[in-house]
Amino acid sequence: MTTPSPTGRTKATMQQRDGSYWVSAPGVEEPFRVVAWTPPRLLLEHAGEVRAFTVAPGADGAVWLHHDGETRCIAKPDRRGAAGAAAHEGHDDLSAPMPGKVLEVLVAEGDTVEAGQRLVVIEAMKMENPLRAPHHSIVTKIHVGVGDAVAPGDSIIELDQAPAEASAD
Amino acid sequence: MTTPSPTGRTKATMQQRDGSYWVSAPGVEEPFRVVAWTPPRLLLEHAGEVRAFTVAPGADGAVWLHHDGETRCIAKPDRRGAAGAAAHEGHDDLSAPMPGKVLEVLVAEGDTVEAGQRLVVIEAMKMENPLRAPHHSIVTKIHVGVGDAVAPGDSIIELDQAPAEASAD
Amino acid sequence: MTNLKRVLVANRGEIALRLLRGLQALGKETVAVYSEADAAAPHLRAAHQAICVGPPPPGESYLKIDALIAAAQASGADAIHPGYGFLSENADFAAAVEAAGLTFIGPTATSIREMGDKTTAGEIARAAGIPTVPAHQPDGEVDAAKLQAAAKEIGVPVLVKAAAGGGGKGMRIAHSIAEIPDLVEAASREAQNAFGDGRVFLERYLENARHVEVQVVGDGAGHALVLGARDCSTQRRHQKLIEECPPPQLPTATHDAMLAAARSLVERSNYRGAGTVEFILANDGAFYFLEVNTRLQVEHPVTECVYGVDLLELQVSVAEGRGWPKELEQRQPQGHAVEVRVYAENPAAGFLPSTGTLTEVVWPQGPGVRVDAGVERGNEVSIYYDPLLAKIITYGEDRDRALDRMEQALAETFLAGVETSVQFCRELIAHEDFRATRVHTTYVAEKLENAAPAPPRDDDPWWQAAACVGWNLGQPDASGSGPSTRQPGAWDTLRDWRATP
Amino acid sequence: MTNLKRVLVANRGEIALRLLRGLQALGKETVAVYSEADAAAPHLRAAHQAICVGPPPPGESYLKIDALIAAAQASGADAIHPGYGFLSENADFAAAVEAAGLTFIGPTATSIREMGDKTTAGEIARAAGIPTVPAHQPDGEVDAAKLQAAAKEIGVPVLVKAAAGGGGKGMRIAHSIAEIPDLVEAASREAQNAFGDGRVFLERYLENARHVEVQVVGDGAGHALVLGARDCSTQRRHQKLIEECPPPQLPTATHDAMLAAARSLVERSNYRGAGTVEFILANDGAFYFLEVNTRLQVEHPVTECVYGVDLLELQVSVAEGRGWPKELEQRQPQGHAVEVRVYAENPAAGFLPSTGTLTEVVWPQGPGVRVDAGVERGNEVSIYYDPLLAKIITYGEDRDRALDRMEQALAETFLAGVETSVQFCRELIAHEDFRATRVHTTYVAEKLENAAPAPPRDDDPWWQAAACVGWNLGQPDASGSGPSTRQPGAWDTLRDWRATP
Repeated sequence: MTTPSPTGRTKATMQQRDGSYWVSAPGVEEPFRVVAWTPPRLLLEHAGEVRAFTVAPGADGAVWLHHDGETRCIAKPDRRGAAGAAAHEGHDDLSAPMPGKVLEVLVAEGDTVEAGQRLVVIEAMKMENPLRAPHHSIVTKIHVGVGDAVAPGDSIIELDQAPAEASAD
Repeated sequence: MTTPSPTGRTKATMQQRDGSYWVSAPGVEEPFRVVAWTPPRLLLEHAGEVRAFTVAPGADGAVWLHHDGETRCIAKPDRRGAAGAAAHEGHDDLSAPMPGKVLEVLVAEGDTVEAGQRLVVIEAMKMENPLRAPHHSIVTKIHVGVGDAVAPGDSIIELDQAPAEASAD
Repeated sequence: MTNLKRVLVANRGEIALRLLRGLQALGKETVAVYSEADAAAPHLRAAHQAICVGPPPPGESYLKIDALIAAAQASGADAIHPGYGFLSENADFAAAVEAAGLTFIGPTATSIREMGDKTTAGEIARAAGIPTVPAHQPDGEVDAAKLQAAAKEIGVPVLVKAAAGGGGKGMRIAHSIAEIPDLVEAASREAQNAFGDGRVFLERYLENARHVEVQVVGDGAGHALVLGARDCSTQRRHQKLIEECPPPQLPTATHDAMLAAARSLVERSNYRGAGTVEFILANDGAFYFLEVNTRLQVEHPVTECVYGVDLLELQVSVAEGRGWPKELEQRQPQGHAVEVRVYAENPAAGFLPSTGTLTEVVWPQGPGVRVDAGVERGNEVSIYYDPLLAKIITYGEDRDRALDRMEQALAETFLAGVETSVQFCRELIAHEDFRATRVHTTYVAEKLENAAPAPPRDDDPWWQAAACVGWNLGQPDASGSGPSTRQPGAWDTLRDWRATP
Repeated sequence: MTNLKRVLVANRGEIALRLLRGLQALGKETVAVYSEADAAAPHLRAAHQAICVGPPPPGESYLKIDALIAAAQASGADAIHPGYGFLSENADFAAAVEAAGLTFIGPTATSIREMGDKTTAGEIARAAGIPTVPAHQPDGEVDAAKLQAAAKEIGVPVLVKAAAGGGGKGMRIAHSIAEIPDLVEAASREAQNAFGDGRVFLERYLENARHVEVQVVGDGAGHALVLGARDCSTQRRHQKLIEECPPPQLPTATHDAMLAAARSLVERSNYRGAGTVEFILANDGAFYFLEVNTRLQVEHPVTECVYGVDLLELQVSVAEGRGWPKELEQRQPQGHAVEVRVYAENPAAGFLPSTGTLTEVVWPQGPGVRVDAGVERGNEVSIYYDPLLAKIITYGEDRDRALDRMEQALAETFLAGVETSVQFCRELIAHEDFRATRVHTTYVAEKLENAAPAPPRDDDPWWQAAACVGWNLGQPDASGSGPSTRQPGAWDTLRDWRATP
């Protein structure tokens, strides 16, 4: 039985063989063996080395991992694919990072904005949180107005990157 | 929808009504409302009072509960029924309390034993653990021999209570 | 002298747990309150009795004075402890509690009013001979030209601060005279939202300054117990992130002068209860009075570790009219303690609050580690409340030992479901700037601004393999026929559980 | 002077975790070992590297000297810390470690041999002028008549003890001369099983005696650091259950005399490393030397809390040839600490070991609480290893405060799946006998013998209702259509997880 992992980029796959689970990751010949899995604790073995991870589910199919003092959240690959599509060449679609209320909209459609410029201010947990432009861009679409409630992932504002001032070639 | 609780003695039952779960316990008119249940944490409300429990599953369908600093393990009622049957009037069926090895058998079938007398010694975790007679009894059956491995619940020895020395009536 | 029997804690999260536990260890009966959003919160199970005081928004529950006093009366409580935040520095609440015949474990309403207002507090400090930062308090209407003139006199950079504020809310830094009017408006609006009081003032902004504060307890009759100082210079968004006791590399003369200033303030104002006198330590070694916090601070555990005291016990003792044991006045600091605040925030995104369900929570343990947590596995981190999830405190014989233990403790800590400040603080504590006490109040902001965005690191095959296991084995095999892993765990147990009729 | 870089911890459970954490906080790289039964155990994830050393039975893994030394060499470790139990007091192991060119963090093999044998240790103690309990050591063959004659001379009750033992294994009390031969045989067999050495000896049994022990550190060159005493009188089956530092109600003269005796023993024997000199304190106030434990004790945290030291750091420092800071020799005790051992045992059934899967584990937190746990949710408690699951330590300004905090800490503690000593210890610590220091080494056994069996208490409708919820809602509604409770939790999360392809 082979279950393809939903990981988009790495195409890690899991197999069941000899009474154990094995994970194959691309670029690494020898597979990883699942030595123990008592959720959330995982022990993997690879090339004679064992490593311990803590693994827990997150929102939208993401997985939270802890290993060697470090915490990472790995998004569900299809979702990451979608995000990649939204952020097509030279285009930014900024979405709300948390639930909150739109307090201020500081720009208008058509405005040219600098990298780091405040575009929209969202209030959450009694703090004002500015949404800033990631690049020197032109505002193409504003999806919200002052007072709107927004949920995480809601699209707030879309930008097209403006041409660089002086490109060398 | 009414799910009868498997509780033998109290016949507590659970109902689903008005978007909440309700538990009826015998001898108490007003039902208990499940205010929150995020396993293992439970909040119950009854007659205007809320109480917090921690609830986790145990072996053989038992449930472990924690409340107000106290921990209790409540056995699955049908199992308790079976145990009750084994311990019929004047009869004791002693079973192994943990996995181990029989080190000594100190009595023979037909022996009369005193309450508290050591009957069998089981070794577990490098300690000798004696099994003692609960009452003044006669040994009716011995199920094990020295060196036998025993698992929790295995019947070890059966006793019939001996008549009391001098009963008042 | 009263003897309090039953205390209601008008708070939630880690401070409610710390207070409920501490009160019970002191032999008091306890009452917890909770909002409808907090029915699964750990604090309410720490109490002898729990009462729901309203819907999720704080204004309808934890800030609702009449509901809290009604809960205290219904539960037979004879005192209320406000914790920090919420109503802890609300003079009307203190007055209402006393008017209801209950003991308020905190300062008098008058003290809260005087000290809680930075302008009034500054006047009291100056009267006591303690220097304050050059500042300007606008009267009534905010006039742009006037404000700009005042700012010119003070000298830029200038800080715009809420008169009633705290915790960085309603605070702005103006680097030029021109931006003053806009920033005043924004700060005033934020202050109005947070405290119901939009008054702001201007103050000279001291660059590369440190935040040092003194723990005090007053008996309300002009006597002060001074329990050393804390350094709280590691801040983000003007809120504290890491605190230490005693403050590292602080000249003894400065330390003693700060303690003396704090003592004089407490004695002159007949302050009652625990409080904190905050100072700003300029990079030239001068210090200025900032404000008095009339509550138990978030960071009080570092003082408890180093001075071997229970500040809650002292609060209760003062509230019962018993003052404190005289020998405490000679207490010397022992060792070093550090506290890291675990916020539900994403440091990589400018410390934006992060919400979600905590699907796993692992705290550190062992020697020299204290954890004051307000959440546990399964809890929801919502937008309704402060993003402070927990505090991790480590203690050691000296600063390096305490920090080494903190690095280890943070490495053990794991929260799944929301972004937290843990990893950021771990890296910071390992950094040579932190070790060498080169951190000042704007250090974090400046470092982050200059930091290159971290490259994505999802490619490592070990991490990918681990994630793949989560995606594929995140639930026990429904058929029950797969080769089981060696150790049955919580999810395997579910299978047994499921077999129950 | 060496500088150890990488240390292998040859142990499991809470002590392995405490050592691995502590070593990492000291800047050492760490290596954990584990048996096949322990692949899910928490200790192996605390280390930088983990190596499986064999199958579940200790004799094939944690006691396998060659496998451990091979693991150390393969992982590049330059030292081994044995913890307690297992090989910690095995002189052959210490010798083999040193022979392999590695540092043994512990005493020399010679010291372990001398002190580990109670008979030899007793001779050394008497030579140092320290009284020992009247005793008789049978030579070779066990002769019933000779033993009975010796017992008559010593006077009943008489204790039968293993020469190589510890922890109550191979120990019996004879209340009459007649039962001596049988008890000697049983003790000898148990000792042979536990230690591979069946030698036993007889000793006067002191009734209502207390167990007091002194923490020492030697530098191997005749110098001693003495870090106070501990009371370990609360025992069951001759194993410690609750320990305190400092010992309560111990006259200063007795305390000081014990410390002086321990010091003299360490100095005369050129002892190296951490060790414990155990005394029995008779009810007439006299004390006698019992034995020397040549290891870090289970109960070392209470000393660490009260003396503000890290005993592991001292062990490492001595192993590196750096001794200890001179100022430690003047260190005075501060406050009071108590430790409760959490055993997987059923006190209501004579402390029989209890095995099973830990389906839930909740530890206490907060001020003055230290938890050294060796298990977590999902772990299996098996018959292979010692039933000690964890230690809970509380600290306070005085004994009552430490005990009050312990009561609170134990009330918060919850382990589901196995019976534990938690509730028993909580009731004991609240008991007036414990508070008044009336507990002696056989107190627990006597109390339990006289205790009426607890009536079944399953009838309470609250508990029944809670159990009913567990039985009915123990898993999320499979249809997903039921009214969901307010807070999504770990089991609700499973549902999300399940939705993943």
